[in-house]
Amino acid sequence: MSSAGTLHGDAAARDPHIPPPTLDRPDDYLHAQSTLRSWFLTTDHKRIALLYLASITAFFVIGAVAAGFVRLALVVPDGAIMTNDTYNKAFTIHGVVMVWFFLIPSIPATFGNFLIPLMIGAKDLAFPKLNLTSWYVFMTGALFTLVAVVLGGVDTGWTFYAPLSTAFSNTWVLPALIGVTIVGFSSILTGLNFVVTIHTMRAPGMTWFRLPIFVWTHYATSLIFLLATPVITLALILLIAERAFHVGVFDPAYGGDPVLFQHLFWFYSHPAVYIMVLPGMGVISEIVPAFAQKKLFGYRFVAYAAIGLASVTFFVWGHHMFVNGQSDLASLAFSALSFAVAVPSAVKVYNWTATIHKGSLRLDTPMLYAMGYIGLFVLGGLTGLYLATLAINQHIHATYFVVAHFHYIMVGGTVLAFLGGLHFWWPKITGRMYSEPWGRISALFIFIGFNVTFFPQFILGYLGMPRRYATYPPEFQLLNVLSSAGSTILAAGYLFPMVYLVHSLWFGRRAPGNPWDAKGLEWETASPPPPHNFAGVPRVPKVPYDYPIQAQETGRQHT
Amino acid sequence: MKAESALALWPPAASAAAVETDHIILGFTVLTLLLTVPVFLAITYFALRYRQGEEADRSTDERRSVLIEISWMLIPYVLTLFFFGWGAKLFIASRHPPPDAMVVEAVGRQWMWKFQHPTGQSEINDLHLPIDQPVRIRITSQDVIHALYLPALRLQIAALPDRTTEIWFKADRTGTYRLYCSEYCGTDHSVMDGNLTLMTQAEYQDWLTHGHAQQSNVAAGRALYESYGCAGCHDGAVAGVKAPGLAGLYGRAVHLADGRTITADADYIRAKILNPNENRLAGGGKQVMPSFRGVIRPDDLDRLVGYLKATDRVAEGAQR
Amino acid sequence: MSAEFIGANPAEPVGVTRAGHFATDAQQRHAATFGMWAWLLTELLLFAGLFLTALILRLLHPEAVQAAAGHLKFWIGAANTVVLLCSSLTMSAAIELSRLGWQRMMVGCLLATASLGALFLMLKGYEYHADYEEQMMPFLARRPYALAEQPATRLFVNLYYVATALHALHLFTGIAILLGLTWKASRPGFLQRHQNWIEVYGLYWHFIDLIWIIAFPVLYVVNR
Amino acid sequence: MRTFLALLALLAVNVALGATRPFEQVWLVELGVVAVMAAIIVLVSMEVRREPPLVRLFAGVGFFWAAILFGMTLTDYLAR
Repeated sequence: MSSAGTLHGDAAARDPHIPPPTLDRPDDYLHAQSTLRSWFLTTDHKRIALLYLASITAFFVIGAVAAGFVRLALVVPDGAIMTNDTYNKAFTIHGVVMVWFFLIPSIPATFGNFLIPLMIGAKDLAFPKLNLTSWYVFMTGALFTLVAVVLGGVDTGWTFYAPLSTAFSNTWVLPALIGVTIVGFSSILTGLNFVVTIHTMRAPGMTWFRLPIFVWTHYATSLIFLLATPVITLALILLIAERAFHVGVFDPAYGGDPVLFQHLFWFYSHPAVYIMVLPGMGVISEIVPAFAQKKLFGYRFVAYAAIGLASVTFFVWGHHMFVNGQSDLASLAFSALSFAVAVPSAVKVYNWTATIHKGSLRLDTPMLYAMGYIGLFVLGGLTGLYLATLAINQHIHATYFVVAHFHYIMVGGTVLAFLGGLHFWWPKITGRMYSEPWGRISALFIFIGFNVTFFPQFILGYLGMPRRYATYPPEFQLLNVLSSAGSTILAAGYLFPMVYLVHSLWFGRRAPGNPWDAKGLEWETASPPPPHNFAGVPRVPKVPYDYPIQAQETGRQHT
Repeated sequence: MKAESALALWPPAASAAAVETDHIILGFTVLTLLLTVPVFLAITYFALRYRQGEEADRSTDERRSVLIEISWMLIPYVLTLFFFGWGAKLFIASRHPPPDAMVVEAVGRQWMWKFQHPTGQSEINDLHLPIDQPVRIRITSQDVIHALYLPALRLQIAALPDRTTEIWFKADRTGTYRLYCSEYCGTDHSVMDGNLTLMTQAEYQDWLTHGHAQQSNVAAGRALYESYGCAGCHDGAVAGVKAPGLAGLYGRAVHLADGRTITADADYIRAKILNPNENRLAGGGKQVMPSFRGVIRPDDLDRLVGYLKATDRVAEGAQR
Repeated sequence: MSAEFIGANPAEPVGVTRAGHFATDAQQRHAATFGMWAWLLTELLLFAGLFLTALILRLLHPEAVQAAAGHLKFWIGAANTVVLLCSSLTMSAAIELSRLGWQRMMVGCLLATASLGALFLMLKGYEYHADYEEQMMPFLARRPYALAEQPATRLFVNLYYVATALHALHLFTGIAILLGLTWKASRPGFLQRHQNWIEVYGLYWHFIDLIWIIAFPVLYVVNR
Repeated sequence: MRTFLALLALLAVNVALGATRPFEQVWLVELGVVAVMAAIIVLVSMEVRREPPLVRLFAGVGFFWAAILFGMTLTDYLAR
């Protein structure tokens, strides 16, 4: 690695208000070395973040293509376009690939890896070699799943419910199960790295309540990684043993209970939904103050809400099983606790809105994505409460209402936050500015395409159309065609960023150290940052988000 | 099937409980709008009002932030809890059937439903029930997890293998509504639906006595023909299995291995299904067909034979 | 972090080489220990799921579980527990010696720990062999199963194999890592550079022992 | 050394209880003994009591979360 900072770099470190001049090319982490070995055997958290970015983008394309097949098949009610079996394999691949190979690693593994050391003023994560191992474990798991996809696909749905997945499905279930088990370890290693780094490697003066909310939410996400993933690893090990050696624990013929698998599965899978949501909230909590040039409203409440969410989410998994033969007592308990989970999310949404109040807004692309996020995430969250109400659940469980609900959270929430974050930190990651007009066009396309695709599905849901149906009664065709049409607009919206962002790598304007006048240690260093992140030891501001316009803060007077 | 307009925006409700569920949904929608519309309006208004460069009063005051935080955390929570209570009350009510309810046995198996009425009649995929009388459906599954979903009654319950779960309702409106399987159960999960026909008491008794006979056995037989796997071999779906085509078998002369030729009547087909090794075909290869004795119930066997009788006209059988 | 080094004749100074991105030694030691505990947290939850399955089986089929548990080799299990407790003792001894800087004695203790672990695996292998003879391996399709008339016993016995196999896998990798560590630890000047490895490895070994301490009663003793 | 002997003694108690099964609900006592042994190993052998509070927290959180998994799942199985 080249020396930490050149002469003029030190001058910048002494006087914080002059943004450090853009270091000349060879000094930043992208151009310090360019051999293949330096990329595939790197221990630099920034390069590992880019490795993850490349692999999850590839998997996003695979998942999106599978979604395209699903929407194509549903244009006609009688399944003339696609056989039932192909449709089942398409929606299973869409589920497995999107959940485990895109959504879960998307924000933590790319932005988390890249930004957490920068934001807390550290040189790297606590265990750099472990970080690289987590990428290779991710790719191994991905390999197994791709083998299952290539050989003939899986037709059990991403939930792999026994006894269908263990005894009655004769598709390539085993490689898919092994793939998902292995990719679970990649999440555990990433989570472990983050928890230890955030606890032990903060720069001097960086106390917990000076950390950006992005770091708080990733700390909460890492807790969920550590506490939830092992249980699904075991559930899948038991499923593999059940399918390969006929262990019988989930096989009703010997007295095993398939509902036990559902308990173990959902103990992980509901917190996994919060693994997808919390990093999105972190990104939005960085974008909104930056583009409103105003301090985040109620910083401490948002921080506590992140940790609160990470703990309460472990008490609610039963709301996926109200009608699956669960005892009435359990259903009552899980329903009541599910209502408590909605509170921390509501806190965050109202805090973002209050931050925008009396700010000085710049409606660039990241802010458009953030505002889209707030709107769609609120809708997604509250439709979740519909499903948590016992009587309503009996009507809309396993219908398109559920499909619409979780797409509003995952696509309307996490994907918009991912794209917003991608645009917000693109100058910091690549040292180039993306083209602003194209950014806004793609944000608009995605927002419109998303709503046209998924809002009709709410209506289909309470009309009673079950999910995972290859053929459906003709009276639902109109809304399904509308939804499929919307999905084409959404697909177009996704293609734009892939084009103009890559284009900006060579032709984009050079980005200064802090293009958005944002606060946070990652903006104090150059874009792209030097291999060891900071020229000298970074100076930690007294107050996080100390933007010129100070909002109400509990008893803290504003500068 | 009741022709609904292409854009019906609200499903028909056929029981008092269904109407009450609708009230919960509508009430909760009102609350959701109360909680979210202000957020949407606020964001768009603030985005325009406080844009960079717009001069606006951006002074801030300190006092109320903790109070605001607590209020917009607890007020929505308490409001939503009311709906939790209401929903729970209705849910518990739907789990405790009255003692005098009429019991219908339902069995789900891969890709068809079979309903057994208390008076003995059974039907495949379709269900005829009386209104104004509590009905209890006891459900189990013979293979994977299915779920009986009656949207018109706003009810669904899982069909678990080797376990009986139940649901009850008291319909109050006649008509034909949809019936689905709502737990993913494999390839033809979406074919496993049918019609729930609710009739007055008199019509139901009338249907029970003789209406049952006209029920199209061909569709039911076809469902059985597929579900028990006959289609797999006899329609040539499974490669490498030499099984005689069954289209037009009924009434045809059949040459047996021991030289006799007999006409394939209902008894012959029934005996062949129950015991395939008896009077083997002439020149037939290795006998691969499993015996269905004890597997197929007598009433299903009648339907299967009825279906085979009717296949002489249509080679593929009545495709629903 | 641990007690300061009081040694009658400190054989050599004991310390840790600091990786680039850590500011102080203590920070690196704390990060390593804390990192291992975070990993052990996930392992604990992995086995917690298994113990939950055992508990649910006990609730659903009490008599079948008791019948199946009757066939488990209670005394070999007890002996194995003693073996692992001894290995835990020798591991703690190795850690204390590494703090005092007595390298040769420490390497001896590490080898003792590894051999006790191997003894555990051998006893477990014998137990599996005895079960095979008694036709108590239901997951083998070809072999007839001894308690076939009670299908629910099959569940518990299979779960027993899954649980003990998973534990044995952890033990096996533990011994492999331990042998590599011992080979490195026997190099001169090891303790100046990597004394922390011994401490962190000790945590992992004690944890495997802890899992068996819980597994033995839950599988063997409680269901008798 | 003292911890080793304490663990051996507790193990002996459990084995004795297992072999003789003095009374019906003996599994309650046996699980209690296991809990004590686990606590000794975590606190003494793994020296958690001399670790900073953060490590102690993470040592305890694991057992607490396992309790959540057990507790909520039992609300289903015990009330079926």
